[in-house]
Amino acid sequence: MKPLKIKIVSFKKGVHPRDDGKSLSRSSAIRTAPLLERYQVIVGQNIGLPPRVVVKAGEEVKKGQLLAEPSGFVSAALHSPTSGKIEGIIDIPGPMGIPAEAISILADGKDEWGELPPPLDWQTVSGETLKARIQECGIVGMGGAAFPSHVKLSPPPEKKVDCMIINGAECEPYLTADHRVMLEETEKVLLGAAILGKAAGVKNTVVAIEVNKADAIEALLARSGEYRVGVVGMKVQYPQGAEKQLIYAVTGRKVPTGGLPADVGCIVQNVGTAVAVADAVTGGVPLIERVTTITGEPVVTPGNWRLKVGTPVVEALKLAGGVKRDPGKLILGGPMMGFAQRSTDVPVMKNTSGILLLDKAAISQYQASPCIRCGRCVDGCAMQLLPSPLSCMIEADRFQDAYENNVMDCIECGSCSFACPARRPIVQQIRRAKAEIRNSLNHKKK
Amino acid sequence: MTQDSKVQLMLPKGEELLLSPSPHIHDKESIQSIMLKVVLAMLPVVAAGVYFFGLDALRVIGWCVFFCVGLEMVWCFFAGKPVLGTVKDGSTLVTGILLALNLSAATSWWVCLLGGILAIWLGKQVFGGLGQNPFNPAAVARVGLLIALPRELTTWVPARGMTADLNSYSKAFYTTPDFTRLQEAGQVVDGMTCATPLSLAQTTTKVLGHGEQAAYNFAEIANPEAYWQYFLGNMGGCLGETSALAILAGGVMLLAMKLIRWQIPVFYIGTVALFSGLVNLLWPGVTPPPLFHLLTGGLMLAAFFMATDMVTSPITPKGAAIFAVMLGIMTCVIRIWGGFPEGVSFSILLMNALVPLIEKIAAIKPFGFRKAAAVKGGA
Amino acid sequence: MGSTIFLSAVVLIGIGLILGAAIGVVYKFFEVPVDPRVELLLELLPGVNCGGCGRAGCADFARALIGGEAAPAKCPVASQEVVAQLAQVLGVEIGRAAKQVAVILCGGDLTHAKGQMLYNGVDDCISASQVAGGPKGCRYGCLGMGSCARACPFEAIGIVNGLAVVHNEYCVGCGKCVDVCPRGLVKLVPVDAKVHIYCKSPEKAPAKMKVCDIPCIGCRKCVKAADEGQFTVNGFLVEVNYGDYPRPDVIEKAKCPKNCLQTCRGHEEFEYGKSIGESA
Amino acid sequence: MAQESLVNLLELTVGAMLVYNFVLARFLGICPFLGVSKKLDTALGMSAAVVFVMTLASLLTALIDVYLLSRSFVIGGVDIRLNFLQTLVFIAVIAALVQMLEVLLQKFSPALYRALGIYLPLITTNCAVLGVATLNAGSGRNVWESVVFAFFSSLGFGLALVIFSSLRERLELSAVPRPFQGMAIALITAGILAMAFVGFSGLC
Repeated sequence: MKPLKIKIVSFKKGVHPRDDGKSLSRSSAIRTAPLLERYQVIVGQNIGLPPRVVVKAGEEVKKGQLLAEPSGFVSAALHSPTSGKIEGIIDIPGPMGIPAEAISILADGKDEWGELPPPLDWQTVSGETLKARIQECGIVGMGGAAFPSHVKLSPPPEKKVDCMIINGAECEPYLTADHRVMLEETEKVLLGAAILGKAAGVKNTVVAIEVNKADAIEALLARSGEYRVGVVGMKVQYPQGAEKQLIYAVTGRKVPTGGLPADVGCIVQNVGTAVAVADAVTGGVPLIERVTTITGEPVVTPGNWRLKVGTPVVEALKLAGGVKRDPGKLILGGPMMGFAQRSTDVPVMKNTSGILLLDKAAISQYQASPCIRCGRCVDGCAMQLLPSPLSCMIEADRFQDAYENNVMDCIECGSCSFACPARRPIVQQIRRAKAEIRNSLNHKKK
Repeated sequence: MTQDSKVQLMLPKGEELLLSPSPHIHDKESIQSIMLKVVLAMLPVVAAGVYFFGLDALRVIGWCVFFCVGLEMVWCFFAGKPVLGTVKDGSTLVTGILLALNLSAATSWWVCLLGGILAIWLGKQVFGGLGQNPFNPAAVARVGLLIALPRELTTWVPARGMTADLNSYSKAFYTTPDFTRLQEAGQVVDGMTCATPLSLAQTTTKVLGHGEQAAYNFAEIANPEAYWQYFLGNMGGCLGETSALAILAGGVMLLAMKLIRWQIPVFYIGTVALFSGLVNLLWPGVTPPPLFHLLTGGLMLAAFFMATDMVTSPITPKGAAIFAVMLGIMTCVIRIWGGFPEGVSFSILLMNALVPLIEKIAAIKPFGFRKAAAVKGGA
Repeated sequence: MGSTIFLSAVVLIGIGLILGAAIGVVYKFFEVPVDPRVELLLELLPGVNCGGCGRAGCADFARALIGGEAAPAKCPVASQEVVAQLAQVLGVEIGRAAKQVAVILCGGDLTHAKGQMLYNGVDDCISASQVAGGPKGCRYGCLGMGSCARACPFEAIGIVNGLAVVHNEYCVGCGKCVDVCPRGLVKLVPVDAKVHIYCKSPEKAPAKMKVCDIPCIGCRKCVKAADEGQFTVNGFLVEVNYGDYPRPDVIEKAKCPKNCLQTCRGHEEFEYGKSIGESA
Repeated sequence: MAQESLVNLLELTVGAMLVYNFVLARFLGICPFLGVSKKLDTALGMSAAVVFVMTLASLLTALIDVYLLSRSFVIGGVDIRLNFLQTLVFIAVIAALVQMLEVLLQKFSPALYRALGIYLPLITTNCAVLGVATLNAGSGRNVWESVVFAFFSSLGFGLALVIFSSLRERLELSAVPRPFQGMAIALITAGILAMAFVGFSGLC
């Protein structure tokens, strides 16, 4: 690989998984999944208020037709992934292990588009129009958090935002969806980036990519001039793509404790979101499908697929040829921050960046042993906390001490648990402490 | 799960999936692998000990490892823990070898047993085992033995190079009876003892005071030729601490494998050099030059293997630096002015006790931490 | 000799007078008045510092009592006599409800709960519930990781076959376990209420049967067997009305088809596998 | 001469603080050392209280000792010394002092007062305070030497207390086997700490 001619930046600390599993699906081009019989669209996909369902059982819908409308500002619309009939609104296994309300759609096989909003000329219309369109098309952060995009684009007026960062780091091992998107849909990424920049009214828009995606960087660099979008390379280090770390790497600004990116004048959007925005603005297409990596050692043919929102995971796995051997774990998202699933009936959501299966051997049950204070977690913590002492405090139920040691700042990236030679479930303990502290804070307020 | 009979695919079964929190992948490094790597890094030191002190060194190491592992198993048996459970991680092996490296090659087996009890039981297991002990087990054993059995612990045997040819440099180290005269008289010598450079330096200051005469005497044991011998390991002392060369080799291995923080050896050795150099510069009769301090005694061993013990040193780089600097000062103070010729193990114990305080003082600031923000959040 | 004694006496008396005067002066100008009742109350209180009263330990509770911010009966540990004594010191009414004990309203142990998954992580209920809803199939049931048992200052809760069980003889009803249960299964009930419905899942009966052998399926047999108002029906779930609780004989009469209507003793034995209810 | 006084001063300071540390070498004042060392904050408060009480008490007792008890009174041709009253008088002085301190603390720092709890009155019977007075009286130090000695002795006490409490805070988080929990492990830790302090022996 020839050296890249761009600046390479990074945050401090973090970990670097040696075998990142990306080679499984890195070179497989995006394929579009064939139409299925049935889709189950979970209603509460976004962070914030779940949208209000506007269809009834038995109703016929067209592809792209509104299924649920935003119920507030921090809420995103849902659209039908295909044309067909609403079977009903049912409880299905949700991604968090608890049943979730979903709209079940029986496809009619025609996959007919309904009426779509007209294309916009993004260069002439106002930022407000663009934001309205983004909300209308139900676009959320597709990197994992599923935060409604238009909310991010509308920071409080007193906070001056001057930088839009398009997150193409894809620092999670195994995942290659963003990589393929940048490579194959370079133009849409750049166009989406430019539109997002315009919508937020910022001058600087950059796409930030880890340097292990050299081909994507080159592809973007070749076209970036036309859209006045910068490209920044980043060191391969986890969690390079975490919002605060990304902003620090690119701009050198530190998001303050408990603050938002807007506090330092930045907005971060995912590459997938940029593509969705480009589609929404230039074609009026709502967010009904996304590129997802189906991967893992047990998968027969790992690859990147364009899946409709609402595709059950089991159907997605069929696309990838099933599994070679019984996997030990099913994960939605990446291996560092994704969620283990209890059922293969969970549907793909707007933020499902990956469907990952891990071998039984790779995830063999491990027993945590006492901390030997080796300091690997301290060296790995991107938030510069002290994970090991924190985990010891939490183990002794000392939540007040943990609170005083800034446990609430943890971004749960998993670097500490990854690096821990004693295999301590530090992240899980921290999550518990956060829950307990929030409980007691709520109690106090009452 | 798959009603679709047309597709003959193997799909995961829901009930067999494991639920566990993220992250779902882990680094390969485990406690066991870390401990084995530390043992690997100790091999040059062990080899040097065996080379300079013969099979006696191997005997002492054998006893120490045997007792440490055995005592750990006995404790686990009575504590109702799996007997082999904690031995498997290899930390006991490390403690055993480290304890042996801190003893003279002339140590008898029962001293090793006592040392093992001090290290494994008193130093480690009463606190809850690996990772819970605030004090370095090997240092606890060394200090405990030194206080309880001062004679056994300070009976040094001469290293290989010292017996081979009695050059002017090594003559200075033999205590009575004079070896050469005995041999000339045709007597058979059972064993021989010798002094360590540090104890010689202390005797010098005790007898001669801090005057010019002392400075002159220091030159006898602190000159380039002597330094070279010290560096190789040709001096009396604990079987693991004599050869700076071997320890450096092991230390480089440790650093290369990222098992220790570089701050501790660098700041420790640096502080000792600076402090003793300053004292030597101001009052030449008080203490030998800094290079003497670096190459003699347990300083090198402590800098790379004892003070760097993960469990008992600060967890942050900044804390490690403070720890090492204070350790250096304390070592020098005890060496130069104290009643013991060697201050390394004492200062390690003292600094181990200070680790929680250091960690409080040298706490790192979280990313983006602002005092005002924290106060607001804490309301 | 006589002069020695005399001199000593003079010196000692002099020093004593000076010190006494100094103490007097300091007390005169700097003393902070303390209610003597605090000490009295502290002596009466159990001193376990369990926090069951909602205060940070017994001393804090004593101050709250003096300040009139708490009633003596708020101390869940103190016996009736002690509470009476406390009230006497304070000169207030006792104001105590009947003694309460905790009960954990779930019967889904490892034998009866279905759809269990392998779980690898921290042994703690909140932690386990954060990982895909916990290892058991039922998302309302006891996780069996023992957070309540650890929270109990009196070791009155045990984990039996993956299910938390309260030992009534040790339980003082301090309620510490109530808050820690992420599923809200722990309820403080009058000590005389012996019959409980060991299920708290509001789901529909078929959904419950999928994940558990012994759920309350809302068949209302118990409602019919008991007096009016002793049970309340809440959707698909029947609950005991602890204001007017049924007698233990209701179990015989009702013949609960799922054995989730049990006395606490019977429940415990059932969980231990002594099959007291299975004959029904 | 200057050299000698310097050595003397070192002995008074370093010696009192480290070499002959009240807790770890003389084993005096063990009660508050074990009792108030659970938390660093209270340990700091206790140290401050002990420094204050010990310095003040030794000033008073040294004054009384030098100018009253160790003096010879000649009454009616009989030489009388009141040395035998030392213990009695010292205890009275210390007790009175602590009483006053208690009231003042309650007035000006109620939080510290509550944290110290029973241990504040216990300073009265703290052998360290009486010990420093008796040691001073026994060694024939003059008043200012006594005060310096007491000040550094109490600093040494505070140092040991602070180190020990930070260690105990860490021990709280570790999985000490049940038979060793609480006081047992505290005493073991104190023992190892005392072993470490042996290293200072011979410093002056």
